[in-house]
Parts: sequence; structure tokens; C-alpha cells
Amino acid sequence: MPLFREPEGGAGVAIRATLKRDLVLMMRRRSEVLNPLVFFALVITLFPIGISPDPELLATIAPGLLWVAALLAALLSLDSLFRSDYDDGSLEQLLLSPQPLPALALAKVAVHWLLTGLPLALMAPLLGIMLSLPAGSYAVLALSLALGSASLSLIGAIGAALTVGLARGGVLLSLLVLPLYIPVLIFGAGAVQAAILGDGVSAHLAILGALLAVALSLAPWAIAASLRISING
Amino acid sequence: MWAFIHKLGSPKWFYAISERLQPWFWVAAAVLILVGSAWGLAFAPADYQQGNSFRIIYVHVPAAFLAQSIFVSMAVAGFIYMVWKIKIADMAAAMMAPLGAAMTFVALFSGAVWGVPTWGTWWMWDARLTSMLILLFLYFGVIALRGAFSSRDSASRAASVLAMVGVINIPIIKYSVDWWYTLHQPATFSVTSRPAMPMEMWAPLLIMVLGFYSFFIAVTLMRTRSEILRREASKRWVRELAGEVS
Amino acid sequence: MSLRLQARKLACERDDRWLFRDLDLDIHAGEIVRVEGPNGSGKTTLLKILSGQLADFQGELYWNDHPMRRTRQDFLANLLYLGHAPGVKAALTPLENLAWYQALAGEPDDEAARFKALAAVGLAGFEDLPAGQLSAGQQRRVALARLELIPRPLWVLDEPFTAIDRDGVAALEGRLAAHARRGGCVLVTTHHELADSPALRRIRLGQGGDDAAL
Amino acid sequence: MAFDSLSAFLAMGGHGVYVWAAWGVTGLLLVGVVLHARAERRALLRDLRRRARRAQHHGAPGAAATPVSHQEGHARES
Repeated sequence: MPLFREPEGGAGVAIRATLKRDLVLMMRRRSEVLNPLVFFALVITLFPIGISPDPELLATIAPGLLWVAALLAALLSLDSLFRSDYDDGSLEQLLLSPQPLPALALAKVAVHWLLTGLPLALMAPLLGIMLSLPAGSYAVLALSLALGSASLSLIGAIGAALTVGLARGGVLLSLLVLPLYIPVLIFGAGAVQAAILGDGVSAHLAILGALLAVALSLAPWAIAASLRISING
Repeated sequence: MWAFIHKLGSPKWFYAISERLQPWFWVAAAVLILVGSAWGLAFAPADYQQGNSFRIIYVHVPAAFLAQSIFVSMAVAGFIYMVWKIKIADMAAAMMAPLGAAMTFVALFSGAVWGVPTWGTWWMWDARLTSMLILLFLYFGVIALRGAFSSRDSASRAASVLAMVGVINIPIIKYSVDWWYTLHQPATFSVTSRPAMPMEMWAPLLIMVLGFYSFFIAVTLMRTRSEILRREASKRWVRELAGEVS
Repeated sequence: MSLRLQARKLACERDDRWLFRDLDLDIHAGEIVRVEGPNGSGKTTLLKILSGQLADFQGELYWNDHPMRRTRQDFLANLLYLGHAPGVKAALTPLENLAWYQALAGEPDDEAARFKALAAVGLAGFEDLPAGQLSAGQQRRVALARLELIPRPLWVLDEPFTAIDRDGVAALEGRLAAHARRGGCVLVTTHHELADSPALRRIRLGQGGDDAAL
Repeated sequence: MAFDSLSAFLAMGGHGVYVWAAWGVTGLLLVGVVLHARAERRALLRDLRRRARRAQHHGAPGAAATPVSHQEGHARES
């Protein structure tokens, strides 16, 4: 074996490998993928029981309910985003890779969205039926959740990176992240609301897209900086 | 320029210079707040719609201004600390957070009390009150995060990052809450966005705002000096200083 | 190839306590440098600083006579760091673990090389078992397989002998010596006593107090 | 002057409770902040003086001046 070989593969190879590794890891712990979905369904079940089974009442609050429940479900799995990497030392290795850390962090966040945000978005229309969500808003519900949950994953990852070094970071993480989720919630639930009222939804979806663009351009750097802080202990 | 900034960053130098600056801000704060209070409470004319309850504006608006400004200052201080490693900036940021939270609370409380004669309820999901409530949560987050680390250096860095992330989000939150409010409550009466106020009404408001800012600067200077003593307790100059005082 | 890691007037203060001060280091190709010191004397911190993980220290680092700030990418491309924790995912097999490290280091995706590396650390036959089913020592060996897999001249190893059995210790010691002989350079902390050799140099860190001696 | 008498001033045209509650809480909080800052500074100075005296008695300034604030050290070593 030579003493030294110039690294050949660029950032692309490392990002692809990280994506693959995290996907494999999540698929081997399938319960971690399923738990948020079950949680989502459970919370949605609690509301008719707690409020009233009246379809008309449920229909009026359904957009907000579905969005809030999905947001909380996505939050649930956030704490484990970097935690196991931190505990077993892989995070140090990620930080010491000659590849750009924001890009690698983005790969991890992408996996989180793919296995949390996207399934939640796909499942939401089903739960919408249970809440008698008016017809015509189902596609918008799924689309707004898919778009919005990507922003949620990115913003949440900043909080997860900041708290990963703390023994009990879970509750703190929610405290840090939930206020930052509010704009996404407003426009996400607003899109569904608009679809029900028959208003145009393109403005809402455009704003959700804009929020995602802002999060995509800023969050990776914040995540990288936060990870470096956390690794300092 | 750089030399100056780094000199300002030296705790010893800051301790000395802030000692001379501090009294001016205390005096300014006391005079401005007293004059503003007297003017606002007793001399400004009553509002033709709300009567005398509108006088709450003279504490609500300055507190709300300050609550937002302190968060921005905290983020700026965090940025300075992260980029130039100037510890004074972090000490100031650490001391600003509780004051900011207190000011946010004042804005919320006075807004809620104001709601009773205006809307007939203690709480209304008014755009400004909602933004203030979210801001309060943001303050809690920064304070809690700083307290959660066992290493102070990490705590400082983490709080700085969070303050910067928060300050990018504040305008987005504000904009989206305003939008949400107008969507759900079309054309309701908002307490603070008013048509042109006569001079006798806004002059005391301006004085109060200036007074609150002076108060913020004075308190931050004083508490940052305390924080210097706390963090630099093992440094020789602090020990000598303690010897002189005794 | 030239290989030189230098530190000038290195000092690290952690929450008002000096871990070390005025530390000058000069690490060349062909050396094994063992950092010694009691618990809490800052060995891990020093290794983290020298491997570019920590930024809050005073003093300057130089890599091949250039300030570290400017040559960070080049430095990282030459570095292989094994931390306190092995960095091995329990749910992945040793092969999968190594595949990720290969990609992360910019190495070509080479399964034969991974098999060879695992065989070299005595894990032949365990390649496709989830690492979680391996013993602590075997997991450590998976991490050590990176030394065989990824050719990097500068090794920074934090307690690499932890949980390894006697044969493994001897093999690893031989591996370190061989690396130094070939012009590589090893920076290591360990409680295990390394055999004296001309390549071995020791750095002693003080009791976390004011005098960090070289 | 917007009021005719002291009682009119206190009553605030029927809104006295609200106005005075808002102002009162604000005032209390401002005063509280000042008092807290002052108490904090005094306690710190007292602590520093005590430490300085102890250092004089023991003649070991370095050791005596190590702050008590933070818990565990940084390095996580075995």
C-alpha cells in the first residue's frame, strides 16, 4: 500500500456515500421511520375524541390540525438526526473529511426529509379523509407538507446540531426549533385553507418554496457551524 | 481601526471606559423616562377613540421596540464574538438576553391589559402580540441553550449561532404573522398602527423610546462589568481591583 | 515526501483553566510521537487541536511550513484520525462501514481492498456481520482497518489500543513502527507502554496546571 | 394638563386600572432590573475581596484565585 494517495473522489462521491449509508441505516431501524407516522395518526385520532366527532367542525379545523400534527411528528425524529453519529464517533470523522461539511450535513438532512417529511406528506391525505377535509384540497395538503417539511428538516437540523452534545437535548430542541417553524406552518396551513376556499394556492406554495430556498441556502452553514461547536463539548 | 476594536475587546480597557460612560446613560434614562412618563400620563391629550387607555402606548411601544432591538444586538454581538473572538461581545450578549426577555414580557403584559378596554378581552391574537409571544419563546430558547452547556465556551458559541439564526427568522416571522392576521381578521382595528398621531402624542412616545434605550445601554454596561469580574476573577488586574476597592 | 507538523506557542484555556501553555511541537516524517500525561491533562484536546478539530486555542499551527489556516484542505487530505470512540456504526457491517470511510476520504470504491484491510486486522470471516454483534475489541479493529485501507501519511490516534487483545496490540505496534519506517508519522496517546525505538518520541503534558513542559 | 384634578388623573376616565397596571408592572420590572444588577455587582465584589483576603493569608494567589464557577473540566479522557 502506498503511503499517500491523492484523494480522487470529490465531494459528490462522499455525499452519495453518506446518503446511501444513512438510508441503509434508517431502513435497518425501520421502527424509527414508522414511529413518526404512527404518532401522526394517533394525534389526529385524539382530536375528534377530544373535541367533537361533528364532521363540519372537524372540516374547519382540519388544515391546521393536520399541519400541526405533522410538524410535531417530524420534530419527534429530529433528535436522533446526529445523535448516534455523535455517540459512536462518526461525527468527528465527518468533520475531518476533506469534503465540505455543509454538503455532507445537507445529505443527512435530505435523508431525514426523505424518510420522515415525505412519508408524512403522503400519509396526510388519508388522515384528511378521517377529518372530513373538503374535497379538492388533498393534493395541496400533500404538496404543501412535502414542500414545507423540507424547510422544517433544515431548520430543525440546526437545533439538532446545537443540542447533539447535550445529554438531554430533546425538550430543549423543541423549545429552540418550534418558534422557528411558525412561518412554515402559517403558509402551509394557509395553502390548504386557500384550496378549501377555492382561492389560488400558487402564492402560498410559492412562498413555501421561497422559504425552502432561503433555508437551503443558509441552513447548511448553520448546521456545519453548530456541529463544530457541539463536537467541542 | 483594528487596533481600536481589539482594544475595545480587552476586558480591562472595557471595564475602565464603561465606568466613565455608564453614569451618563443612567442619568439620561432616568430623566427621559421621568419626563416621558409625566408628559404621557398627565399632559398628552386623551385619544378620541380610546380615551385614556391609550396612554398604555407609552410603555407598550418602547418595550416592544426594545425587545426586538435587544435580540438584534444580541445577534450582532454573537457575530462579533464568532468572527473576531472578542469575549466582551459574548459577555454583553449573555447579559442582554434576560433583559430582552423581560422587555418582551412587559410588551406582552401591557398589550394584554390594553386589550381589556379596547377589545374587551385579555388576550387577542393580534399580529403584534403574537409576534411578541414568539419572540419571547425565542429568548427562552437562547437563554436555555446557553444554560445547557457545561463548557462556557461552547455555550457562548451555541447561543451566538442561535441568536443569529433567530435574527434572520424574526423578519420572516413578523411578515408571516402580519399576513396571517390580515387573512383571518380582515380590517380590524389594530391598537398600534394608527393614523397620524398629533405631535403632543408622539413626542412623549419618542422620549420614552429614547429613555428605554438609554436604560438598556446602562443596564447592559453595568451587568457586562459584573460579568467581566465573574469571568476574569483569576486575572491579576481583577484581583488588584478587588484589593483597591476593599 | 515532506511531512512536517509544527505548533508554535500553543496554549489552550478551557473555562479559565490552562490545559497547556507555550507548547512548541515539531513533528517530522518517520516519527512516532507519544503524548503522555495524567487524566485531564489535555491529551485528547491536544490531539483534537493538532488534527484541526478545535479552533479555540492560542498559537499557530503549521503544516509543511504553511500556516494551517491556508492549507487546511491539504492537511485534511493527509490526515487519518482515530478518535476515542471508534466511529463504527453498529447497524452496518464492517464492509459497509469501511465503504463509507473510503468514499469520505475520496478513495476509489474498492471492495477487494476492504476485504484485504479487514483480513489484515484479523476480521476475516466477520465482514458481513452487523458490527453491533462484534465485541468491543473487534469493533475497534474495524476502525483500525482504516489504517490499512486509506493511505495517509499522518496518523493521529487517540487511545488506539483500547479493548484490543495482546496479539492485536503487538500487531498494531508493529503497524505503527512500519508506518514510521516508511516515512509516515504517528501521533498517539495511549496508556499502553510502547517499546523503545529511535523513532519514538515522548511529549509530556503537565497536571493541567501552569507548567506544561515539553 | 389633560386632567382637572388628581382624582380624575388617577381614574383615567374609567380606565385607571388598566393604565396603572401596565405602568406599574413596567415600573416594577425596570426597578427590579436595576436592583438585581446592583445586588449582583455587590455580591461579586464581596466575593472577590474575600478571595483576595484568603490569598493574602495563604500566600498562594494562583491557587486561591481559581474560580469555583464551572464544574467538570473539558477533556473527556479515560
